This record gives sequence, C-alpha cells and structure tokens, in this order.
Amino acid sequence: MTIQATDAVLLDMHERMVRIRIFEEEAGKLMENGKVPGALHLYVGQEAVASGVMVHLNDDDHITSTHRGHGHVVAKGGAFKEMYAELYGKADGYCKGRGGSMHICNMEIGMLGANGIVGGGIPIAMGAAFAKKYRKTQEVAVSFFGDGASNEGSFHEAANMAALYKLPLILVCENNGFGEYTRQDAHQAIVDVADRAAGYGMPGVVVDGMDAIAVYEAAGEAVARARKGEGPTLLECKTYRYYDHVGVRGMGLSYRTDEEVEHWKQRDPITMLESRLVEQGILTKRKITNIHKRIREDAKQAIEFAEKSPLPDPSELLDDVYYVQA
Amino acid sequence: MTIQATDAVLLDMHERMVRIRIFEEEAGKLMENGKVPGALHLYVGQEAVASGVMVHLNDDDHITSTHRGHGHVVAKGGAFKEMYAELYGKADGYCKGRGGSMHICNMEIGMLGANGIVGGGIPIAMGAAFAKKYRKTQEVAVSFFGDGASNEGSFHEAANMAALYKLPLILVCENNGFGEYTRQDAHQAIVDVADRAAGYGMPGVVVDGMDAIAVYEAAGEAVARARKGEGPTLLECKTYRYYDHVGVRGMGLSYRTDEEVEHWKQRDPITMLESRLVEQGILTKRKITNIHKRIREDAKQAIEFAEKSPLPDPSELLDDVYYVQA
Amino acid sequence: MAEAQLDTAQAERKLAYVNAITEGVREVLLEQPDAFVAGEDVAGAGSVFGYYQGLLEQFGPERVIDTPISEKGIMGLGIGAAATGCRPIIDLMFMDFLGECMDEVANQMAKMRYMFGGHAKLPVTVLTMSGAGMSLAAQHSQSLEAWLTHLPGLKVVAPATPYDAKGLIISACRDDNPVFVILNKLSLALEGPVPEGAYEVPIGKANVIREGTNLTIIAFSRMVHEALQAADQLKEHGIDAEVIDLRSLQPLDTDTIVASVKKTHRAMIVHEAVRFGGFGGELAAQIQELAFDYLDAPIGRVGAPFSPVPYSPSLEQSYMPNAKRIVAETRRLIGI
Amino acid sequence: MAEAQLDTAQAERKLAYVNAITEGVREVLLEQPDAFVAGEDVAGAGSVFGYYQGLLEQFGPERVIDTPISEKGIMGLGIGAAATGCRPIIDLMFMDFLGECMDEVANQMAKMRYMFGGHAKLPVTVLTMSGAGMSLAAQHSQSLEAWLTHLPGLKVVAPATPYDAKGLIISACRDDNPVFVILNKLSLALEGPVPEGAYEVPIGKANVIREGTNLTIIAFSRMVHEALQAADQLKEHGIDAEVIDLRSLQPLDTDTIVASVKKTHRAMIVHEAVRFGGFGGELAAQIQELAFDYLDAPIGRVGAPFSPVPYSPSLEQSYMPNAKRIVAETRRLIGI
Ligand SMILES: Cc1ncc(C[n+]2csc(CCOP(=O)(O)OP(=O)(O)O)c2C)c(N)n1
Ligand SMILES: Cc1ncc(C[n+]2csc(CCOP(=O)(O)OP(=O)(O)O)c2C)c(N)n1
Ligand SMILES: [Mg+2]
Ligand SMILES: [Mg+2]
Repeated sequence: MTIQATDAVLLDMHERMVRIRIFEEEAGKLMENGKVPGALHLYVGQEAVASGVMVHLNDDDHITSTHRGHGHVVAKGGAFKEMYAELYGKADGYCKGRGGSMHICNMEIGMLGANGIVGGGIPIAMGAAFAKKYRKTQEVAVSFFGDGASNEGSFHEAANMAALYKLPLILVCENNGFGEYTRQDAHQAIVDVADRAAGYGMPGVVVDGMDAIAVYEAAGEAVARARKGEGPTLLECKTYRYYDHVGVRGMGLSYRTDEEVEHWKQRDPITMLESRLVEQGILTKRKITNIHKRIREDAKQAIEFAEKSPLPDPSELLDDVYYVQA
Repeated sequence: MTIQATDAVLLDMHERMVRIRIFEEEAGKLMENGKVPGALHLYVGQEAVASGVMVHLNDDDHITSTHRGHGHVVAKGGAFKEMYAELYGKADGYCKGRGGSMHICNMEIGMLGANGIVGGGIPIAMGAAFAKKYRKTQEVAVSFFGDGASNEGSFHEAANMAALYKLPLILVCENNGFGEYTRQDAHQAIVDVADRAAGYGMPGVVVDGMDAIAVYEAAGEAVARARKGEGPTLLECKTYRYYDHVGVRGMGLSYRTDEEVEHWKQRDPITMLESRLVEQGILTKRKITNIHKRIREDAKQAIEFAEKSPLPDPSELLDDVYYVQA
Repeated sequence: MAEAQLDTAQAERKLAYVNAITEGVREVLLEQPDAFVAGEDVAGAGSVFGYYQGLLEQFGPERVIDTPISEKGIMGLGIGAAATGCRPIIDLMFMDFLGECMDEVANQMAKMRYMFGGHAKLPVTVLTMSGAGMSLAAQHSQSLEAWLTHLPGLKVVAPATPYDAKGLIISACRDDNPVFVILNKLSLALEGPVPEGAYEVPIGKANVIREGTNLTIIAFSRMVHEALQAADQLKEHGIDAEVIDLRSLQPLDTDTIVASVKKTHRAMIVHEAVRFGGFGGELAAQIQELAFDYLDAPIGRVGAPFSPVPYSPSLEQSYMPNAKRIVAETRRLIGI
Repeated sequence: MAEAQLDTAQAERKLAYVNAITEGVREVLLEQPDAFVAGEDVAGAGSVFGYYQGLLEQFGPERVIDTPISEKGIMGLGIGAAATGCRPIIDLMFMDFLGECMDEVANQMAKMRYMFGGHAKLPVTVLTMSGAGMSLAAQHSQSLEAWLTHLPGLKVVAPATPYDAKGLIISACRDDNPVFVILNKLSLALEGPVPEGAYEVPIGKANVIREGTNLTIIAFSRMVHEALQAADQLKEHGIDAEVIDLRSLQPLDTDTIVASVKKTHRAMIVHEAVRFGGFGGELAAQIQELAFDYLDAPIGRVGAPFSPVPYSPSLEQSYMPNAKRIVAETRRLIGI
C-alpha cells in the first residue's frame, strides 16, 4: 500500500533537491575561496534523502540533523539568506553567527539543529517525539544520521526507547558508506544498518537513497505509521557523498577511487529525477534549466546578503547563554 | 555438534553452583544482620549461568561482571575468605576493603572486576578480548551483564567492535526479567535480547539459564568459536533472581508476585542438576548433602576469618590511587 | 505564592528531606501540565531513594515514567522534549552516572540555546543524588558538581535542608533554563520545617544561616550541617564563625560571600567533593581577588582527599569531610 | 635515554608540533611491542590532524587501528587491554567528545586500580585535542582539563611546545598509570627544537621558561606562548614577569609555582578554558594558601568568559584569552 508521489510532490522534491545542490556547490566555493571560516560538511549526492523525507513533514514536525546538516535545513524550508549568513558567521545568520555550519537551526520550521556530535541528535529527536506523544499531537520527529553514527551508544539508547514507548519517530540512516575516511566494512560487520531495527522491535527498511521517489514512498509509510501511533521506523537510505568528508577536496586522502565516485554519479539523484520528470511530461528541459537558474540566482543574492551582513558585535558575546525573563 | 558434559564437568558445575548459593545465602544473612555495610546484589537463582560458562574458562581467560557479581567471582574460582573479608570492608579482602561487593576482583584468576556501573564491564571485556587477539593467544574474554544493561550504549558500542574485529568475546546476557524493579517489557520492546546480535553480525543464542547443562553446551560452542578466532557470540540466558534487587527483601516493593517467584523456584538450577546427578548415578543424595555441608562449613570459617580480619588502616587511604614504581 | 519570602521559623510543619523532595515535585506536576518525571525506577518503585513514591498513583504513568537504563537516552528525552514545549523533570539516579550522559549534558543541554543564537528554550530540570557515607564505594558516592559548574548554560543548585529542597525544586522547574538539583543521600532522613503549598527559594541567592564576626565558613549541601557544628566547636577557640549556605552554585552569589568575608576577614570553604579541582577552588580564587585587602589569613578549603571514595567504613569515615576536620583546618590556618 | 636531561638549546633540529607528536608515538611503538594506537581515523587517514601519518605504513594495521565512532567502546578497549597486558595509546579525536566516554574515563579508568585494592595496573595513554581558534564552534573547541584534574587516578599533561609534546608522550606511554596528553590544535604548525630518538619530559615537573622578578605568570598548553608575549609587553610597564609552563596538571608541581610566587609576590594564571570553575581556581587557591604572606596583589586569572565557544571569528577572537588580555588584567589587578 505504497503512497504514490503526485506530480506536485515530484516537483516539490525536485525543487528541494536542486536547492540543496546549488546551496552546497556555492558553499563549497565559498569555503575553497576562504570566504567562510570553520568546517563545512557538504551534502551533495545525498539530496534525495533529505527531500524525499521532508516533503512529508510540516513545520510542526521536528527534525534533528548532523554535522552534514545544510541539506536537511534547506529541505525543511530554511532560507538561503540566513543560512549563508550563518556560514559567514554573520549577525543575520540563523544562529546570529554563534553556531555556524554544524549548529544551524530554525525552530520555526521544526529544525532542531545540526549537531557537531556524531549521533548527538538522535536522543534529542527521540525526546521531541516523546513530547509529541505526550501532548497527544499527530506530529512526528525525524532524526537524520550517518552509517558511522549508528555505532554510537546514543543511537542504541534512543532507538530502544522510541520502540518501547512507540514514539512517532523516524530514524533515517543515510548510509553513504563512510564515517569520515573509514569505509563501512571497517566500522561495522554488517551491510545493512536496518538490520539493527529488529533488535529494538521496530521495522527496518532499506531503500535506494539516490532515488527520491523510493525514499518518498518508504518515508511516507514510516511517517504514516508514526502519525497513526504505531511507533518508530528505522529507514536506511543507501547513498553517497560526492565531495570529501570536509569541504570539497578535504585532506586530499586517497581513501576511495575516482571510479567509485563516478559510479555513484551515474545514478545522480537529481539527474534521475529530472529524466523522470521530462519522461512524464511534467517538466521540460528548458523549465528545468530555468529552475536551476532561478535557484542559482537566489543563492547569489543570498550570498550577497551574507557578505553585507555585519559580524556579530563582540559586546553580544554573552547573550543567550541563558534565557532571561523579559 | 554440541559439546557433551562429562561426569567430571557436571560435578564441577555442581560444586560451583552450590558454592555460589551458599556464599550468597550467608552473605544475605550478614546483610540482614547488619554485619556488612553497603549494598549487596545477590545472585541466588542464577547460579547455572555463571557456572555453566565458567567451567570452560582458565585463569588466563578474563571476565567482567556486574553489581551482581559474587556468583561470577565464586564460579571463576574466588576464595570465600577474601570475598567475605571484602564484603566486610576488611584489610584481607580482595580489594583490601577499598572496593566492596560492587568492585570485587581477582586479577590472578582473570576476574576483571564486578562493576557498579550497569554495562560498565562490557567495553572493558571487549578491550581484554582485543588484547588477547593482539597478543595472538587462544584466550577468551567473557562479559556478564543483565537484560537492563543491554539498553546501555556501552553494550552497543562494545558489541559492534567485537564483531568488527572478530574478537574472542562472549557476551553473556543474564536475562532475569528485571532491571531493578522494572520488568523487561517496560524497558525494551523485544523478548529476546539475543535478537540484537544480528545487528552486529554475530550469532545470538537463547538458552535456558536455569539448566546448567544447557548453558554449558551453548557456552561451550561460543567459547570454542572464540578460541578458533571466529569471533564473538551473544548468549542470552533466561533466568531469575530469587531475592530482591538489593539484599534479601530489599525495599519491600510489590513489583512481582510470590507466585512468579515460586514458579521459577520450581525449576531451581541446583535442584534440577542434582536430580540429574542422582538419576545418572554420579552422586548420591547423601554425597550431595555432604557437599553442601562441606561448603557451608567453608563459608562459616571464611566468615570467621572475615570477622577477625582488621579494618584497613586509615593511614592507607591514599595508597593505590596510582601505581608507583617500586 | 511566587517568590514567597516565607520565614522558615513560621513554618510549623516538619518534614524529612526525602518527603520535601516529593512535595516539590508534586507541586510542579500539579501546576504545570507539561511537566513530567522520567528516569530509572521513578514510577513503580518511586525511585530507589523513595522520593517519588505516590506520584505514579496520583499522576498516572503518562506523567511519571519509568525508563530503560539508558542515561544518554533519558537526558536526550529531557532535552528534546524541553526544546519542543514540555517541561521535563529528569531523574539521574546517582550523580556518578553523569559520565554516561555527559555529552548530552555538556554539549547539548548546556549549549543548545547559545549555539542556536537564542532560538531555543530548555526548561528541563535534572534531579540527581550525590554524596558518600553509605559504603556504596567509588561509583555510587561522588560529588561531581565541579563538572557542571564549569559549563555555561546550566544552573546548579544543591539544597542542604528540606525547606530548600522543596523550594529549589519548584524554582528550578519554573525556570526556563536547564537546572541541576543536586540532592544528598545522607540527608534524606533529615527533618526540618517545610510549608505546605508551592513556594520558591530563589536560584542564585546564598543564605547566611549563622551570623558571626571573625570567620566565614562557606558550604553547601550536607556540609552545611557539618559547618554549623564546626562553628559551635570553634566558639570554644574564640572564633565566632558566620556560616553561608550557598544553595546555588551557578549562578553564584558572590556578593553575599564577599560581603561576609570583608566583615570577618577569614574564609573557610567546605565541600564533600575531592578538594583538588573542586568547586572550592573557584570560591577561593574569587574571594582572594575580591576581598584581598580584607583577608587576615589564607582562605582554607576542606574537601575529600585525592582518592576515589573507599568502601570500607573505616576508610570512608576518614575520607569524608566533617566538622572535626573543619575545626582542625581552621585552627591550623589561623594558627590557634 | 630514560629521564634524559636534554637541553633544548642543544637540539638543533626544528620540528612542528604535529610532527613531534608523530615522533613521540613512533618511538613508543618502536620500543614497546605491546603498544598500539586505536581511535577514529588514526590509521588510513593518520588522524584528521595528520599526526599519525606514516605510522600505519610503518607498523601495520595490527598496531595502528581504525575504530568505529564509539568513544565508549574505544575507551573501554584501552582500559581492558591495559588491564590485561597491553599498553594502548587511545586517540580521542576532539577533547569535546569526552562526554561520550566520561564514564569509562572517570568511573573505570581512573578508579580501577584503587577499587581493586591495587591489583590492577593501567598503562594506557589518551591523546586528545583541545582548544579554540578555528571557528569550529561550541562542540569542537573546548578545553575541558578541569573535568580530568578533579579525578584521582589520572595523570594529565598538556604540552605547549614540540619538544614537550614528544617528550611527554613518551613519558606518558612509559608510565604505568592512565595519562591524558592534551594537545592543542592551534599549535599544530608551531615549530621548535626536537631531538631525535626517545627522551622523556618528566611528568609532574613545571618549567620556568622565563625568569622574572615581580610577577609570575602560570600557564599551560598554547597559553604559554601568549604568556610569553604578555611578559614582553609588560616589561614596558615596569613589570618583569617570570613565566611558568606547567606542562603537567596532575601531578601538579606546586613547589615550583609557590617558590616563584614567593620570589615575585604576584601571580597571574592563564588558561584557555572557561575561567569559572576552571583549573585556575585550584591554582589560585593553592597559591594564596601556600604563599599568603608573600602576595602583594590578588592573584589574577585569565580564562574564557562564561559562554560556549562561539563560531563567528569576530566573537571567537574576543572570546579567547590572549596576550593583550593578560596584560590588561595584570595592569588592572596591580593598578598600573
Ligand atoms: C562523538 C563524535 N565523535 C567523532 C566525531 C568526529 N566526526 C565528525 S563527522 C564523523 C563521521 C561521521 O560519519 P557518519 O555518521 O557516517 O556521517 P557522514 O559524515 O558520513 O555524513 C566523525 C567521526 C564527532 N563529531 N563526534
Ligand atoms: C549506569 C548505571 N545506571 C543505573 C544504575 C543503577 N542500577 C543498578 S543495578 C540496576 C539494574 C540492572 O539491571 P540488569 O542489568 O538487568 O541486572 P540485574 O540487576 O537484573 O542483575 C540499575 C538500574 C547503575 N548502577 N549504573
Ligand atoms: Mg557516513
Ligand atoms: Mg536484570
């Protein structure tokens, strides 16, 4: 009883994916050109996952993300301007420049933050799901995390509690085959992280994370299950990151071959979805080009905005450590 | 290809089990009479597990244990005298009175310590198993832990690493149905902890933890596998503790019925093994009585020893915080 | 009865510390529908220390929740639920288990609001049990407040009396920041006056519980009572000690401390935690900086020696700070 | 060359801090067959900081071991292997991740020997990276040494120079106790003289790296270099500062510190960690107690303000302690 993606959904996913791709390509350039400080972990290649899941969510559904968080913010509805401003460490950023790439958040759209701690978001999403059940809402929480994170104790404890309490939580494991420079077979003796689900008493599903429609369908079932009060799902999406672990070229290590990268690019999530959109007559090539152009223009303007935004004033250094009653 | 328990093995297991039972019964009395301080977590009811596993081990095989550790120490060959002295907090105790019930250890017989932290011993046993492989020995490491502990991140991380590195580790989950006063179905949504094994890529085995011979056979396979370099096993033993979580009567909570306790006692591990020994003509009832008497006498003498042992001198308070080159 | 200035003397009714905790939590559950209690054995057992007993019956299993033994999970539950509209009360059975969830505490709970540029509010309260004295050995007897006070974003309180236990729990749960309430296990049976109903003990205000002229003893949690005893004994040696119960470690009521030391010219700091690297260092450093010209003697610190907590009563007794050691250390420092 | 008293001046060869770390670890792997390195991305990548590069090739995957992202597991691996005959070198990539394994560090590693009545020996060394300055924000920039120095059973060192980095790593790995070696990420490119071969820098000995007469600046890790700069600048204000590089925080070389302050009559403590609750409190408390009558001014402390580490360069720069702030704080306290 799979949920069929309508034309509108396909277009919506496409828009989100292209937005992520362009946001990240531009962010990569900014980093390479020394325009933004710190460390950026780019999401390029994995766009189908964030987008295929996020089209099912509303602003009052919460997600937690990872160090590789831009894609999730964009897909959840984050604005380029505040995002770039945050990468620049500027006052107009989502976190007023205090958080940066690894802590980017937007509570208004249910984005409970990227997280610099691998696995750190999972118990928090479980807590959000707990609150949703406690408050008797139909909302869900989603935690995105990597294959590497599935070896952290936080994954284990949160998964067990989610299953125990039948929480409306979707655990989305983006298995891109690596934790930093360590290949999956060097960090766990299993092939499918989804195999862990049975040990908690929840369904585990493996899906092609390069295929937005497949992600959409699987996520749809998981979200529906959660909304119906039937509990959590572990959804593993097999995917790949095109760039290095950090930045574009990263440390320049030879931990994977160019052939491997090329192999995955053959199944590029955006190209695949666009072919489908053209085949089905939903979009023309020209319309697609225009979409890319429009979004590229958005990014350009957002970067200009970020460039112009002021740096936070050092006098505000100690603000927001605590909540202070107004 | 199960390993058959010889008569000698049956006798050996029986001896260990009775030693545990009597040690604990006497320890319980000491606690009720206010003779020993602190908190004792008694092992009575679970004797078949420690004994059925430990008969496979040598002094150079290491184990880690839990807050409910006396049974493991006894089964591994710990001496009553030093054990009771430790419960008394006396200078002749295994830990010179510094550790007490929850930290009792004996490095000479491969007993790497009870542990006051639930799950705390599991990563340590994994580390010991790592060293055994590193040093290219045939030794194994065993970690005992409860159903409750299987929800700790430490279990997860250690299990994954053990499977990844194919370590000679046996993870023995003593599922006694409770973590403190919380029933298993209120702490995890699964029935068999062994179901978690598949998620790490190791075999998971469920065995009747009241049946020493069943434990013996299952542990034998796991230990053999480990010694052959084939990696870890998760061995779940279904068992029950007769006394309260702490001490004999504990907090006096009504978290389980007398009927339930009685039901389990019907399958008492010692009674069952003794019936078998008598049936098979390995022991007579009279010999069994003598064994109990002899061990009870041992316990009595050991308690006298412990009573007489001096309290540690406060001047030694700061000794052994660090190793100091002689 | 917000910010009530209830005089302790007015309150006739006596209650044990353990029951004062229960009452504090009960008041919060009554007044805040979004508040719930979650932790290991908090519901069916009412905590292994007994202080939630009766709450499950009164508020039901949806608001008093037993959890698995998963400290990271439990703390995450508190953080996530607090960030999305609930007001969780999280029970960390023994403070010693902080190590199991220190990432959630230090990197998530304490920092989330700041990292998010102020766009998150975390009204979560953690109740946890500290202290030695029951032969529970090295992993069930620690006082680890120094880990927490070093973490911007957290508030930390440590009640010494039943009155403060109830009042600080209520203040903590009404606060929109994460607050740790550090309880003490040897104090559970301690009786003291506790008013009915809800009242607050302000977070960040120290309590001068004994006035004196020529020494200030600064203590918190159970050590307050040892400090009071020491003050009595010091009288015989001509020392008239003022005793300050900090109650709140973060924020710290530096003003009250410094004002007292400027008056008495001498300070002795007492905590149960290991002295080296303990919170007393911060106190001593601040006092000597802010009252340098007023000090007639070095500031003393009494804390546990540099070892894990031993099991044996003979060792544990000589390990734990007490009135006798406060007196001896005071005499040594002042030279009387 | 055990306990070599090599004069730094003698050593002609210059090496960066990052390479000095590599050399220290290499010497240990060469001399101790039971030593191995385990941690996240230590083998194939040679650490994300690069300091294990080449070791996998030299010693093979059995001795340089990539682990899963499982800090509890990794620390447990080190503890269990050390207790059973190996000499593990455990890499904790960022010190900020301590929270993920604080139970293993605090309740197991630090206490095992004591709890076991001396019947365990734990020759395990943990290398970890601290410090801000690279816009890595609140969870990748912390200096959390205060959590560790409060734990009886651990030794804690924090090298400021390439020479000390190599020598302290060798000493740590030869020690039969658990030792934390706290490295600093902004120092990785710092060059300095480093002799070839194995040599020790004794654990527990501070280093008077600049002699002076009327102020003692006490620092460790990267702040030593800020202290030296501050000392230069203070000269213009008539202050002739002595600078002590602690190198070892636990054990602490109190004698050297106190002797210096007794000579200079003034002390300024500097660390990168948050000032409140930091290690500086312990230092100030000890100094005022042991050199009370010698002090001509309050002991100062320079540390980070009470907030998480901010991301934006504009904020991070004003967050981190530096020479300028040491000078300003000294002038404020001394009144010049
Ligand atoms: C607790 C913790 N340990 C280690 C790290 C360092 N680290 C950052 S990203 C990363 C790899 C994460 O791998 P995975 O979860 O698969 O996510 P991916 O980077 O592949 O998206 C590591 C080890 C960290 N940030 N937090
Ligand atoms: C990290 C940690 N959390 C909580 C506790 C408190 N505690 C002690 S024993 C126990 C229950 C353990 O249950 P299980 O693992 O099933 O072992 P059992 O007592 O049944 O043998 C708990 C919660 C602890 N000691 N350590
Ligand atoms: Mg990955
Ligand atoms: Mg159990």
